[in-house]
Amino acid sequence: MSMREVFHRPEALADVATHYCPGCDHGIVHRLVAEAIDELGVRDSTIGVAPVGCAVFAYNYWSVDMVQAAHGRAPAVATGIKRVRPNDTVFTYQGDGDLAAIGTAEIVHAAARRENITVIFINNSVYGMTSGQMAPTTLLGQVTTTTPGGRDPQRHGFPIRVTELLNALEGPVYLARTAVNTPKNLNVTKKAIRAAFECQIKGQGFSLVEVLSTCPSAWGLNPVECVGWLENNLIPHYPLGVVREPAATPKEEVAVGAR
Amino acid sequence: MSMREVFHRPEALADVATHYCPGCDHGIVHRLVAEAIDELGVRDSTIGVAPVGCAVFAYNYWSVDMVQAAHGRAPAVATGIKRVRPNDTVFTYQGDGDLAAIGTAEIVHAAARRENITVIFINNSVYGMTSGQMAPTTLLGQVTTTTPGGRDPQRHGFPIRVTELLNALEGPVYLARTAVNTPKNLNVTKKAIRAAFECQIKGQGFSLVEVLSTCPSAWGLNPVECVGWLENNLIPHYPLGVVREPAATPKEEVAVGAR
Amino acid sequence: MARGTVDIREERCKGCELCVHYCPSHCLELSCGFNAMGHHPVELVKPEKCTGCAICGWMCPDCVFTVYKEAR
Amino acid sequence: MARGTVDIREERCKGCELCVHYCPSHCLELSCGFNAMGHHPVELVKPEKCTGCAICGWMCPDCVFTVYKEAR
Amino acid sequence: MHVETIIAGFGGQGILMAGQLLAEAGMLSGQQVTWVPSYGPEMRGGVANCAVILADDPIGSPVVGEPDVVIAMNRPSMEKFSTLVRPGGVVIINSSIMENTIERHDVRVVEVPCNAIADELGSPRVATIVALGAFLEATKALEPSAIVEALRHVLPARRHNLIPLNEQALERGAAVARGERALVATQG
Amino acid sequence: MHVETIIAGFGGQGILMAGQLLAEAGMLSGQQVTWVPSYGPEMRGGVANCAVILADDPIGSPVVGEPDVVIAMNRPSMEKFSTLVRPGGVVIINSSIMENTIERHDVRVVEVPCNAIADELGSPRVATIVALGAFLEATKALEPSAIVEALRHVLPARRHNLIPLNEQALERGAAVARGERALVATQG
Amino acid sequence: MKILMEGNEAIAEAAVRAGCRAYFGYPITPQTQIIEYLAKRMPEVGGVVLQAESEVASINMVYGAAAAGARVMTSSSSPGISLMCEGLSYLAGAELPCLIVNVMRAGPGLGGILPSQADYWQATRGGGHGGYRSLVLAPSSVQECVDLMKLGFDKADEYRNPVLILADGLLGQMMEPVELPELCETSSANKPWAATGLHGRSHHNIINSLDTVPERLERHCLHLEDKYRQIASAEVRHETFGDSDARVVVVAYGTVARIVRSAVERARAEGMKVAMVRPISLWPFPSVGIDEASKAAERMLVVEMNAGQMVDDVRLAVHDRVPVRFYGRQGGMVCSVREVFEQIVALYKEVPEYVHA
Amino acid sequence: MKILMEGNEAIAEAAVRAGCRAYFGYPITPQTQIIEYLAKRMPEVGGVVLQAESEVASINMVYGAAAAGARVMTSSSSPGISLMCEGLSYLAGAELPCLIVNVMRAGPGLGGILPSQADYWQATRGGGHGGYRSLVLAPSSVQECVDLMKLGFDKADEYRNPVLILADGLLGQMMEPVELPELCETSSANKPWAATGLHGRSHHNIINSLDTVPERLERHCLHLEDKYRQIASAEVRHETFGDSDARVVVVAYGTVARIVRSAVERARAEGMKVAMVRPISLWPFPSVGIDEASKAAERMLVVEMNAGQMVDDVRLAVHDRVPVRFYGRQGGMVCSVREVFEQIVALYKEVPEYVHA
Ligand SMILES: Cc1ncc(C[n+]2csc(CCOP(=O)(O)OP(=O)(O)O)c2C)c(N)n1
Ligand SMILES: Cc1ncc(C[n+]2csc(CCOP(=O)(O)OP(=O)(O)O)c2C)c(N)n1
Ligand code: SF4
Ligand code: SF4
Ligand code: SF4
Ligand code: SF4
Ligand code: SF4
Ligand code: SF4
Ligand SMILES: [Mg+2]
Ligand SMILES: [Mg+2]
Repeated sequence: MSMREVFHRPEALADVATHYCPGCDHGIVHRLVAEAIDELGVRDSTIGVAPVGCAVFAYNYWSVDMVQAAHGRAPAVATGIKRVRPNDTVFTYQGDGDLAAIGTAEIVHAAARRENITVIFINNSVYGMTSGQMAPTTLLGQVTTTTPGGRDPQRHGFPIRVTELLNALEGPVYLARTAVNTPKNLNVTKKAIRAAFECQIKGQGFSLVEVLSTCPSAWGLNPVECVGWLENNLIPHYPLGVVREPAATPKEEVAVGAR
Repeated sequence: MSMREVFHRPEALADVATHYCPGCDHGIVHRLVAEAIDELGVRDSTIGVAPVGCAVFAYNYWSVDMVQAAHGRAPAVATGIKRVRPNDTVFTYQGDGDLAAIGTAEIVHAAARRENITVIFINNSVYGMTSGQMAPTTLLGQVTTTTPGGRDPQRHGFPIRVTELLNALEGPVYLARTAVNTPKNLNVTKKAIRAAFECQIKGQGFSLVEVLSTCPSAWGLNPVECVGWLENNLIPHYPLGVVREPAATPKEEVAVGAR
Repeated sequence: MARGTVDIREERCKGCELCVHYCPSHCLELSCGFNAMGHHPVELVKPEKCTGCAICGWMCPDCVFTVYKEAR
Repeated sequence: MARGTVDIREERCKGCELCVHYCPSHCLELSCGFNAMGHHPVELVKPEKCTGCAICGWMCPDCVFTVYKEAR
Repeated sequence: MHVETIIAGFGGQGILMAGQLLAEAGMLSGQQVTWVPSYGPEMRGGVANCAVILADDPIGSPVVGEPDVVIAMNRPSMEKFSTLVRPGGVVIINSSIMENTIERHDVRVVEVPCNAIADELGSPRVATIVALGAFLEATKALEPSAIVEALRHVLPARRHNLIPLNEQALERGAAVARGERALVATQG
Repeated sequence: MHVETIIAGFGGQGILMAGQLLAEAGMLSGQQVTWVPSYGPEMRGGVANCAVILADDPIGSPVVGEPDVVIAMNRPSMEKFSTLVRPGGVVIINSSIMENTIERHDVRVVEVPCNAIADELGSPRVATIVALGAFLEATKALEPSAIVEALRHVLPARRHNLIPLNEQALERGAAVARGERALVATQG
Repeated sequence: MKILMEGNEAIAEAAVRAGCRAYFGYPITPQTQIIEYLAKRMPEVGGVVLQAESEVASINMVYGAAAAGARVMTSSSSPGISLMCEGLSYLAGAELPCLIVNVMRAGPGLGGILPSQADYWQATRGGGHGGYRSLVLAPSSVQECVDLMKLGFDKADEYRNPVLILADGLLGQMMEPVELPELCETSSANKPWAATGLHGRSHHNIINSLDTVPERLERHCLHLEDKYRQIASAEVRHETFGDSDARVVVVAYGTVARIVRSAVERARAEGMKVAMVRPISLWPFPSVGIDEASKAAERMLVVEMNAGQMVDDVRLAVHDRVPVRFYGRQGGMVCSVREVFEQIVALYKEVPEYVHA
Repeated sequence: MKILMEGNEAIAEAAVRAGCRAYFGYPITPQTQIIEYLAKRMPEVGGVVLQAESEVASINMVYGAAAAGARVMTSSSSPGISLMCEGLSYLAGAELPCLIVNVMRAGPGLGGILPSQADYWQATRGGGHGGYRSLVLAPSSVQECVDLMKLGFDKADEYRNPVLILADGLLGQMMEPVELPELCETSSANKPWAATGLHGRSHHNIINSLDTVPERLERHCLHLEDKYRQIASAEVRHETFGDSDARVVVVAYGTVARIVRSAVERARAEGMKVAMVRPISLWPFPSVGIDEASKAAERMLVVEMNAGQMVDDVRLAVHDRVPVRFYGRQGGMVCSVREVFEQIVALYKEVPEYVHA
């Protein structure tokens, strides 16, 4: 009886070991991005932007041209690339500290500009790279090294729902929040990432997929426990789903009388 | 027959001439802020933060302690003040370039933190101070010195509705958009500003009043024409109203299980 | 007889005409003269029509007016 | 007979156990040995139960698996 | 030749444009030129001024501290800049809107009723061009035709119909500086 | 006295803590001490090491380039750091998980079955403390009681119940270095 | 043919002619005219001009466009440049060519909008962290603004390094006749290192400044040092004027150098032996040129619109052999020819064997 | 009683004991332990600790708190400090006292997380625009970190000026025994200029760095210059060690100075006449001290973890009289005692009349 290969490493995923901690979702999402690139046939014309965060070394992990951006500035860097190479496919891959803290202005404005780029946003509710400080997405009550008594809204403020925040803008064309906690959700995530890239390839404009992710190291749980924590805590606070699609995107308004 | 004084300069408005262009709404809003301070009896314990923009000299215009902030950073500066003087009343006064462009991260995070400060936000759809460049709030089709052919969504992106954007956060407690184009709207604005300060005084948290304003110089219209332009163009795009009130503010959530 | 009146701080007026535009009784106009800032300051040209409604005061960006109303 | 099988790139495995957790047929387990990175790599301990469903491949953060399924 | 000029007045009087015309004309006449806008604190206020240098040799400092000529289109400018003119220099004042109150006797003051003449010509906006005409006559720094040529470069084609008006304004200003002796006071 | 030590091993072996105990004990014994964590590229990886100096005089460089003693808790550490020890120095190796492959003959190698002893004591986590016991015996740098004292400072009160276990671990390590000659190889 | 142009607009037009097809910036006085001009001009040549949300975003957009092989620039004024410091360090670290124009205004802080040269240290000693270098060019006329733009872009590409044009507010807003070069186009094709998408290439290009292996990062730093040494030996530019046996030598750059030149001319006309050196490249600094020009000097004078930032570089250039004095104005004040002349006279008189010609 | 503490934690505890009750910062390796420590510690003393959304926000929160009269600090590492450059210039311009800790890592760009001293220029020559100055203190032991924190806060208040603590990553993460001072409290009452709300005061206080009248802004700049001159004469700190008639003098600061000290001790043990000077204040620079220590010197050696940023300051200090050599490591590499010793030997041998003792 012969066997056929039904799953293998995508071509756009460079064949090197990653530095991620065991069980970290970054690895899964990397592969999904690579699969989307392969399936859409754009590996030859894709330029990726790596953030500062655990994914900083992502420049080694995709076999496409890569640019490492300053902390939080990936959307600006991607804008610079896309504006001078409008026919190439440009994406950023950013964590929640990178995108939702220091990089708030850059992501909001890239979205408001309907900049024709794709953003893969890894929300693991902490700063993984610097080993576990509060992120803008940290849940109330969640213990981190900078919220040793748990995040307290009085002192540390409220978690930010990035997808909903950007949904308050006219600019974005595709916005979705997903997770990779089950094979089913993983497939939804894969479709969302593909849809986001498609938006860009069709010239429709700004797309972002927020992936709720685990951080075994900073959460202090083993990878399997992390899945449960994510399901019991992150998903309830950050509802999954597509919140903006090209069809539902506000049309360009009629121009006002100049001055 | 004797006359009684029914209108006079508020005490919190320093008795000096302003540098604003003739007919500029900044002057009106300055007075309304001063009236709120007087009426609430907090002149003695108020600290204001001036932006970079036409209102940069506002430090001379209110007779309260004032701090001049770097471009866009007034919410961070106000946070620094408020955290070390929690019993004083702290407000920022910012333009749309200052607050919605360079200062995006600072305003979003002050709001997300429910920082107990009051923000008066002057949206005149342009950079007045630097004489008329595009702002994040510039309408599609609007001509500015950096959008000489009118703002084009393809190249310059879409105008940002700040009040609605912040309303997508849990943090803010009071959010309103008003205008001073009619005596009636002026009264609404006055009430909104007062309500915003009251929020802070009661310790409820972040409040912001966006005031749609004219810029005769950059709009290239005389002050009276400006009122019409504002009514025909700005108000339709930026609907007036209170969008968040203390009563309707999301309550603090139940804390999640720590790690 | 006028039901109200206004004090005008001419030297602060920038001649923007907003008060002229908003005064419901049409009793304000710009004067021909200049003030020290080089503007044509506003004048109460029809004092008898002033109602002391204070709208001029509210709408003036430069706090030029003090408004008085008939006491009853 | 097994309806599928997997190739395991042991040296890339970080022993996170996610595949073990997700494999619907419970045919994976960590081995006792160490790989070069110091982790206990996963093993196909019940090859006969493997259906080639590829779930292990999907859920593995380190792309350790190649999955084969019976061809029909 | 080396003439350093300051042109000063209110915001709306076309001060910067007049200076620019002068510089453009100088350049077209083969001279070295520089034009520097006001660097006073009054930038955002109602006052405007610019410094123009016309010279045969390359220009060192473009900043004018002791002008040879001042064109003062309003009172504050007259008061401020007349004190800076070098001894023997020229001050052209817009006598339509102020009296000559210059107390120095070591400079030549040319009083030109710029606004009156401009109004006569039917265009209040050319008042500063009238003063420019007087300037050319008083200094001989350039031919008036150079200014006309400059206008042709500076104005967009659809505005070239304004050139004759400006020519008239230059000539009327020159006439005051040249002929109408009654209006020219040489002091000291 | 001046002893420079590098303690190295895997991430979870309590390497940094052992170094910190040593430094703390040195300080409590009135010595000058410094403790510097690893500055290798492997910071985020599975390897950890720290450098501890105990000295009578104020310490200049806290960076240890040529250690007097190395405690190597795993193979990569043994391979890397045994080459740096100064001639005449001591290398303590965790013989439970590796063979002694050190080829130098100018250093004293003390083989201590740290994991085996720790397991015997019922607590795999004290393996590095066992090595520390051997270190104290081999170098006489400090009294074991100083380490116990240090534990009292470093451990939170609710963990003081662990002190006797650690004391035992120290003693067992010392015993290996001292008495069980079979396990001690002096080479060269 | 010469045309009369404002400095800011000349800078903008020169960029376009030098083949720059991408501009990212944020308005700030006194250089907003650059983006305003380009907002009209860039579309005519098919280029990109984008008003960013901030200077931080601008410099990172520049980073992206440079990474993708474009000839790209930004411009700002002092406070805006401070916000670019992190980005500048990244550009230098990742070896990306680009051009940054700083039309300086008075500081510190918000300061004022009038001309200044108070960012000399920031420009020549970093600003950002990590001790990188940018080639810093300081024009002193509108024509030189035009000329140095082309040179700057070319050198940026040649060395894969950021180049800074350091102009003062005076230069940005004054008008002078300029001769503009021909319009030229450049392409990313001769930047094989750029992240342009594979398009058939087999290895993926990586633009990056990170290295966690210290031995490797040190090698990278040494490579940068080497490059800086090369620049330092090949790219020094300066201009000397006056007596070769001058007893007083004045050093000044930018618009101030023109004022100084007028003062030096006056002093020489009065018979004093005086010379001036005008650094055109501020880094690399023309130390040798200054040293040579002051072989006979008994006093040096540095004139700047700041509190004396170039003084140390001049002291080093002359090996602290000749006393170096300073004259400066600050806060937007511009020194006059008379002031500088008086300084020269005073110094000349200080010289012991002073003889008036 | 001494306790064993990590540098970062010692810095944090020392801040609390010095009366600092407000900290605003953003995590970055190798100094994140400062905010982590304070997140626990500040609430115990009723202080404020806030993790800001960025370094830009942090420094502007510091600006606000300092404006309101608080004893306030932030900390970061190299790239984060670059983002604070605008804010630093504002703080200096508005004369606000505060303390900034930079635990330097390797650059430029993202660089690495290992120790470095490559921000010397940035610290001593601005970083931000406008040519302001900060008092820069460089500790070389954990104990000195503690001591300089208190001194730094006091001097910041005394001069109404930012003070920078320039530490390297080694210092931040190493442990040493420290003696901690008593806990003290400070109040804004002795800052009558602060924006604390009127509370009965009749005039309103304004915190500001803007002035559009150049004459007035120039006066402000001159006032700042005056203050800097005062600091320069009163606040120089350094330490000298070794032979007063040394033929080779080594200059180094921070942790490197400890390595150098070991090397110098070794050289002296071998009979060479060697000394070292350790600048404690990097600005003001201990020029006089260095000059004095090198009266008999024939060679100077500067050792840093960068490409030689202090060299020019040393050349200026000795009036370029003695050849100044450099030895440095970069990218996170730390020089060893042996390396420095060999450098000293080589220089000693260069001296013509070299006689081995
Ligand atoms: C300007 C700057 N500030 C701070 C840092 C330090 N830093 C590196 S990664 C990081 C946070 C990363 O968190 P996140 O974006 O959530 O990514 P994760 O590691 O969780 O995937 C920080 C603060 C830096 N490198 N640069
Ligand atoms: C860091 C920095 N960037 C840019 C500027 C220049 N600048 C001053 S005001 C301003 C825009 C002001 O516009 P807005 O906030 O809308 O205020 P308005 O003048 O319209 O009231 C800009 C860009 C600056 N001072 N600092
Ligand atoms: S620290 Fe967290 S996010 Fe980073 S690699 Fe480890 S598990 Fe993943
Ligand atoms: S420029 Fe516009 S906003 Fe500024 S003062 Fe003038 S009218 Fe008001
Ligand atoms: S008070 Fe009313 S009626 Fe009187 S002038 Fe003012 S607006 Fe007119
Ligand atoms: S509204 Fe005020 S400033 Fe405007 S014209 Fe009337 S009085 Fe004058
Ligand atoms: S293919 Fe399916 S059944 Fe086979 S090992 Fe993988 S998950 Fe288990
Ligand atoms: S999921 Fe991958 S890395 Fe984790 S244990 Fe399984 S094979 Fe190994
Ligand atoms: Mg994260
Ligand atoms: Mg505005």
